[in-house]
Amino acid sequence: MTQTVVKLIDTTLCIGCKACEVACQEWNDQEFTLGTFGGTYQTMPDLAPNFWNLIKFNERETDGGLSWLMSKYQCMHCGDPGCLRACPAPGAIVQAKNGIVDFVSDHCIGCGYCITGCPFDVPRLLPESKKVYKCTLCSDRVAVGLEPACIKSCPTNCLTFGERTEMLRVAETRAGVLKQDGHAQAGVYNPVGVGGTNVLYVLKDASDPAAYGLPADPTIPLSVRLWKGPVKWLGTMLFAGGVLGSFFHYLKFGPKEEEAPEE
Amino acid sequence: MTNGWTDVANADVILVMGGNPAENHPVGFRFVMEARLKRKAKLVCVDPRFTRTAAVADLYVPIRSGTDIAFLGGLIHRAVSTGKYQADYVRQHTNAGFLIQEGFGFADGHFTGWNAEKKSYDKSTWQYELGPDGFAKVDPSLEHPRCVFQLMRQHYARYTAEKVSDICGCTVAEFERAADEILVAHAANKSGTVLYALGWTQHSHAVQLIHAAAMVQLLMGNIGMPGGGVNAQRGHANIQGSTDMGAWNMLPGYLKIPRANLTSLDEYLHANTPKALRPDAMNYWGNTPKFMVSLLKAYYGADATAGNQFGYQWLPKIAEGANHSWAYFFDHMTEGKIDGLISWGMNPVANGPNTKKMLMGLAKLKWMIVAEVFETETAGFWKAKELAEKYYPQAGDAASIQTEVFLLPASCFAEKDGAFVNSSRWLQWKETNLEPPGDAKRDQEIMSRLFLKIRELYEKEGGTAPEPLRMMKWDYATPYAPSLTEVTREVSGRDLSTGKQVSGFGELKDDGSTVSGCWIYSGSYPESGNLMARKGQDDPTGLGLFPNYSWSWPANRRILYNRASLDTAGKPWDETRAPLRWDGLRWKGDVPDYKADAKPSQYGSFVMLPEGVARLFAPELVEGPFPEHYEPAESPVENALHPEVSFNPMAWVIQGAGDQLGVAKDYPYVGISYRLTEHFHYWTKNTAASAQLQSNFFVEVPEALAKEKNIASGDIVRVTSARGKVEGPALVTKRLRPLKISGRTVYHVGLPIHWGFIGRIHGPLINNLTASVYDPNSGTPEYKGFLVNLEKV
Amino acid sequence: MTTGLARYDFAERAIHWLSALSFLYAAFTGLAMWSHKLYWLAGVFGGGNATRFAHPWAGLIFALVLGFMFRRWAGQMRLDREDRVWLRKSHQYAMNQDEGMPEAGRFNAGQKMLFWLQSVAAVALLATGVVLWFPEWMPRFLRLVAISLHPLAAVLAIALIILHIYMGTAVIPGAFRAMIHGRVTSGWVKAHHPKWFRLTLR
Amino acid sequence: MISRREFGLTTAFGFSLASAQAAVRELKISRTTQSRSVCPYCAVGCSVIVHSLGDKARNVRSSVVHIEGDTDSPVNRGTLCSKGISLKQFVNSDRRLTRPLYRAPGAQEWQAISWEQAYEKMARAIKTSRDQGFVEQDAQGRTVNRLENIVMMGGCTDTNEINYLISKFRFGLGLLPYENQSRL
Repeated sequence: MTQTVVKLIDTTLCIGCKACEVACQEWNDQEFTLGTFGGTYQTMPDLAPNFWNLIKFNERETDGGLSWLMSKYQCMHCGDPGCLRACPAPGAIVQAKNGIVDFVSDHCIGCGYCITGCPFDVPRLLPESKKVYKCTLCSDRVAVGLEPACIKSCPTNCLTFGERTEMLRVAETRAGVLKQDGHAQAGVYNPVGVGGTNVLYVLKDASDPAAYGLPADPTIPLSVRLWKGPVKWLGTMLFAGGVLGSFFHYLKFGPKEEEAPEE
Repeated sequence: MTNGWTDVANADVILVMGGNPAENHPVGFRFVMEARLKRKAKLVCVDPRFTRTAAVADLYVPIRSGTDIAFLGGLIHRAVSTGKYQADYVRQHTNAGFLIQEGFGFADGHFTGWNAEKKSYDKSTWQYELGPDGFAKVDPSLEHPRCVFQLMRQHYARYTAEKVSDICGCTVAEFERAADEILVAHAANKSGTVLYALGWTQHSHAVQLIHAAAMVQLLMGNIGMPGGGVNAQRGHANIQGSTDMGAWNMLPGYLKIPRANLTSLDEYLHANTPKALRPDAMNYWGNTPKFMVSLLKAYYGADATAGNQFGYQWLPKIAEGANHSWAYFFDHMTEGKIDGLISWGMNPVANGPNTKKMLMGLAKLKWMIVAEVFETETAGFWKAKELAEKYYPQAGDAASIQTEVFLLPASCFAEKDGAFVNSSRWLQWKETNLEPPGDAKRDQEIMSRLFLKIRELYEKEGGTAPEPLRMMKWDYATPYAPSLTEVTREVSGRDLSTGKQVSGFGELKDDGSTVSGCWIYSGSYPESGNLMARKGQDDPTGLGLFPNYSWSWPANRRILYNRASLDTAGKPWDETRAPLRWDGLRWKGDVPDYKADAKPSQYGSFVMLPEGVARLFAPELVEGPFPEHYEPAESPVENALHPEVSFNPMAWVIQGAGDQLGVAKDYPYVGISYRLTEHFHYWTKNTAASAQLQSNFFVEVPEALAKEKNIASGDIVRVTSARGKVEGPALVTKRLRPLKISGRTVYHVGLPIHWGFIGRIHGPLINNLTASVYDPNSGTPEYKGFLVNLEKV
Repeated sequence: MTTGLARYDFAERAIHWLSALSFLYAAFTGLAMWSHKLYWLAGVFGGGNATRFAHPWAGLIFALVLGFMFRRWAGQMRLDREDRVWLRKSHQYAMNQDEGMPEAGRFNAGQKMLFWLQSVAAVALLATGVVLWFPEWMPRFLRLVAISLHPLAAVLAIALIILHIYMGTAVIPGAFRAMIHGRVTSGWVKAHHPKWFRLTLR
Repeated sequence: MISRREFGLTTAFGFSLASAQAAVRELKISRTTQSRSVCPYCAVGCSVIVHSLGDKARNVRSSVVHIEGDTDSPVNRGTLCSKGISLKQFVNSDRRLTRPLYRAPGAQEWQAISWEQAYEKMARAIKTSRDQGFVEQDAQGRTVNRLENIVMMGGCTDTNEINYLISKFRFGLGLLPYENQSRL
C-alpha cells in the first residue's frame, strides 16, 4: 500500500538561505528573472508561474528583542485540495495516492479556477502558455525514491521529508521540545479545514500562524463549495426536469392548434 | 580550521564572531544546527549586524566593528578572575607557566621596547627567560609574577565588563550573559567552538584578534577537543590550498622564501629551523631541512644536488626590508616600478581596497594578462570611465590608457580535476567530464604553454638569467598540458631511491633522496593511490572524523592538536568525547598530533612548537605578545584604554597616491562591508540565479539614523569616505542597532559587496570606500570598520 | 414570393439566430467545464484548451447580440396589466386552455418574461464571465463571487432556453417557421397573438 | 463530496512500491553521465554531482544539464546553498569567455586574437620585462636571482595542483611580488 508523503518545515531552523527557492527553479528548469527591491532581503515579491517556493522575511520587534522570521510559502498539498475541487478539467489536477497534489500541464485548460479554489493562494497562471503552475513536490523525483529538490538542498534540516504518520510524530516531538525550552505556544500547523496538509509546519507560536504568513483556519472557499454542490444539484434538476417535463407535457397536451381558419 | 565542519556538531557552545555562517557558509552552518538539536548547544552570535545567524541564535550581542579584542579580552579577564578556566589544561598544555624576561610590560598603549622614531619594537624583553641549559624556565604553580599566566592576568585586568561595554557598545548585561554562556566550556566535559571569518581577519589588528580567540580557547581547554578549536571559515573554495602553496613571502608548505642575507642553503636552514625550548618539546619544525630539500628536489629535479645546495641559488632572495605584499603593489605600479601583471583568476579592481588606486595602478602597466572565466572589472579596467564615470571621474579615457591587455578564457571548476582544500583542511579531489566552452582552455594548459613559450624564447635568443627558468622542472608527460594527477603525485612526494610514492612526510629526507612539492600534503597520494578521492563513510569514533573520506592535511589528521584532548598522563578530559586514546602501545582514534607510538608523557602536547605547549604569550607577532584592543585606523571614537595610541602602532597605513584617512567629524558613521548569502563574491553577478535573488545593490541604514535623515527604504543615498563614494537605495532596518560608545551614539552603515561595473547586474564597488590600511602580520586590508558619511541624494 | 403576414423582419431573425448560436456554443462549452461528467463535450469543441478559449468569446458575442436584441425589443417587452393577468393564468396556458387567457400582443407575457430573465442572466454572465476570463487580473473577492454566480446564472438561462426551445418548436407549430422565414399565417396570429392581429395588422 | 481521482503515483521513498499506473514527468537526470566535483564557491567544500549529456563525438560536446549535492559527502550530505544548487548557471553562463581577447594600447574595444598570437605576444612582453628587471646579484654582490617588476596574482578557486604549478612558474621566473586572493 502506498503511504502518504509529507514535507515538514521546522520554522525554528530556517536561516533564509533561499537554497530551496533556487533548488526548485533549477530542478524544474524554470527561467530566472530579475528580482525587485522591496526594502527587505526578499527580492521576489510573490510566487510566480516560474517560482513555486518563496521565503518571506519579516522583521519585527517582540518582547524577547528583535525577531527576523523567515518563512517558506508554497503549495501545501492539502488532504482536501481546493484547487482540485475547483478544477473543471479532469486530469489537470491529480491527487496521487501518496498525497501529492500535482498539476498536469497537458490537461490544464488555464481557466484559473484552481487559483480561486486554493485557500493558500498558491497556483499561478502563466498568460503566455495559459497554464497554471505550482509546486509538484517533485513528484518525478519522489517516484524514483529521491527527495524533493528543495528538501534535499536544505542545509539546516529545516526541511525534512517522510511518511505522514512518522512526520507527524517528529513534528509533535519537536514542538514538545520547543515547549520545554520555553515556547509554550509551540505547535504543529496541519489545518483540518482542508483535510490536513501534507506540508506541515512546526511553529514556535502556533497560536499566531499569521506571523508566518499562514492562514489561521483555511478552508475551501464557500463559493467553490456552492458551485460544486447546490448549484450543480439545482442545475441538474432543472435541466433534467426541463427536458423530461417538456416531453411529458407534449405527450399530455400536445401542440397548440391554430383555431382560426385561413382568411 | 583546527577542527573542521563536521566536528562543530560536537560543541556545547558555539561562539560566532567575525563571521556569519548562516549567510556565508550555510551548509557548514548545518553542524551548528545539529549541535543545537542533538546536544542542546547554545549559539552565541556577536556581530555589529543582526544577521541571519543572529536570527536563529540563542543570544545575540551587538558590538561595534573592530572592537572584538576588547570583547575577547573581557572574556579572558572574566575567566581568570572568576576561576572559570580549565586550570589543569592551562598548566599542562600552554606556556602559562613560562617565565618572561625581566622588564617586560605594557603601558600607555605600547609594550616595552617601542621605538617611536622607527615605529617598531625591540622585542628583547618579550622573550622567555632561559635557564643555563638553554631551555625556558617554567613555574608550574603559575604563581611567579613574571610567568605568562600572571602577566596575562595583569594585562587583561583592565578589560572589565564596564570597559567592554564602553568600547563595544553592548550593555554590561549582554556581555555578562554572553560570557556566562561561553565560559561554560571551561568545564573539562564541555566543549566550545569559535567560528570566525573575514569579520576578524579584515582588521588592522586581525592576527592579534585571532590570537585572543586562541587564548580564550586555551583557557577553556578547547584546543584539540572535539567540538572545540579556533575555526576559520574560509571564503573561497581553495583559500586554504592556495595559502598552503605559498604566496607573498612563502614557499609551499609554509617554508619561507629566503632573504638575501641567507646566501647558502645551510644558512637558510639554520635561520629557519627552530630549536626546542623545552626538553620534552618534539619541535617538529626541526625537520625543516627535510621539507626544504624535498621541495628543491621537486623544483629542480636531478639538477638539484648536494653539490649545488639543491639549486638553492636559483630561488629568488628577498632584499632585507623589502615587502612584496599586495599592500605595495599598486603604489609600485603607479610609481612605474612594475611593467606587467599576470592574474590567474584574480580581480584586484573589485577586491582591493580603494578602487581608485587599483585603477590608477593598472593604467600605468605596460601589459596585463588575465586568465578568467568571465570578463572582470580588472580585465576591463580601462572601461571604468566609460562604464562608471560617476565613481571614477579621475580615471583616464580608454584612449589614454596604454596598457596592453590579454584576456584568456580559462575553465571553471567543473572542467578541471584536481583538489580543493576546504576549511576543514580536507583535500577533496574533483573529477571532470567536461571540456571548457568554445576556445577556452584549462588553466594548467594556459600556464604551461606560456611558461614553455617563454623558455623557448630564452633558448632561442638568450637573455638575462635563463638558468632559474631553464632549471625549473616542467618535465610532465604532456608538458604543455600536464595531467593534474601527475602534478599531485609530485606534490605528495616520491622516494627517488625506490621510485615509489612516499606515504607521508615522515619519510622525507634532507639528503636529496626524496621529492615533495608541499610537505604538508605528503602522503595524499601514496603508492596505494589518490587518497583525496576517497569516499569512505566509516566513522569509528562517532565524532564525525570520517578518516577514509578524502584526505586531510597534515597526515590525514582531522583534529589538530588532538593530543591536548588528554592530560599529560594520557587520560581524556572528556571520556565521552575522546578523539584519541593511548592503548599502552599506540595511539588509537584520529591520527595523533603526536608520535604514533610515543608514551603520553614523552613529549609536550603541541609537537610543532619549540615550547612543546601552546602559546598564550606569542612573541613572534609584531605588535605584542598579548592581544591589545586597538581601534580601527578610522574610528568614530578614541581608544578608551589609551587615547594617545588609538590604533595598532604597527599597522601598515599606506600613504600612496589616492590614499587618505578620514576623521569622525567629516565621516561620522562606521561602514562595514560584507557578503550576502545570495551571492558569491564578485562572480555570481554573472549568474542568473544569484542575479535574481539579489539584483540590486543597497545600503543598509539603521532605522534611527534613517529617521534622523528623513530616509525611507528605497530612497537613493550616497555613502562617502575619504576615498570615494557609492550610491544606491537605502534598506532601512532595525537590524543595525545604534550603539552607545562612551556616551555617544554610533551608527553602522551596511554595505554588501558583490556588485561592480561589469556583469549581468551592476552596482558600485564597495572598495571605492575602503582604506589602504593593513594588518602588519598578515598583510590583510582593513575592510571592516571604516568611516563614512551618509546623505540622501 | 411571400405569403402570410410578416412577423419578424430580417434583422430580428438574424439577431435571434446569432444569439441562439452563440448561446448554444457558450452553453455547451460552459457545460463541458461545469461538470466532469459533461467534459466529453469539450472534445466536441476541440478539446479543453479550445473550449476554455472559445467559451468567453462565444459569451461575449452572445452578450453583444443580446444588446442589439435588447435595443430592438425592449420597448415591446413592457409588461402591461393584461400581461400580469396572463402570467397569473399561465398554468391554464400551459394546459392549452387558451380560451380564458387575455389576448396577447406581438409577444405574450411568457415571451416577455423570457426576454427579461435572459437579459438579467446575460448581464450576470457577462459580468462574472469577464472576471473568470482574466483571473490573473481580478481580486480574489470578485473571483470568489463569480465562480458561484456564473454557473448559477447559466443554470437559469439554460433552463429557460430549454423551455423556450420546446415552446418554439413543439408547442406552437409555425413559430419555428416564423423565426426562419419571418412570416406567419393570419390564422396563426389570430390564435397566438390576437391583440397584435387586432391592433396592428387589421 | 467529489470523488478523488487517485492516480497510482507512488513512491520508492522507503515504502512499499505500488505499481505505477500513471506516468509522471521523466526524470531529467535518468540518462546523464555523472562526475563528482566540489563546489568552487566558499570553502565548506560541498561535494556536487555534475550531470552531463553528450558523448563527445566529433560534433558533440558534453553539456551540463543539472548539478546537485553529493549525498556521500559527510560535509554537505547532498545539501547545498542557493549558489551551489545553481552552479549550472555558472558553468553554462552566457557570460563565459570562449575565446582569447586582446586590447591594444589605447583601444576602446576588445578584439579577438588567436591563442598562438596571444602566446607570442605575452611571452615576448614577459621576456622583455624580465630581461630588464631581473636582478642576479644585489649591491653587496650576493646572488639573489629575483624579479620584482612583474606582479603576479592568483585567485583562490584554483586547485592545489594549479597553485603548485603557479609556484613553479613564479620561481622559474624568479618573481617575488606574488599575492593570492586568499590573503585579502
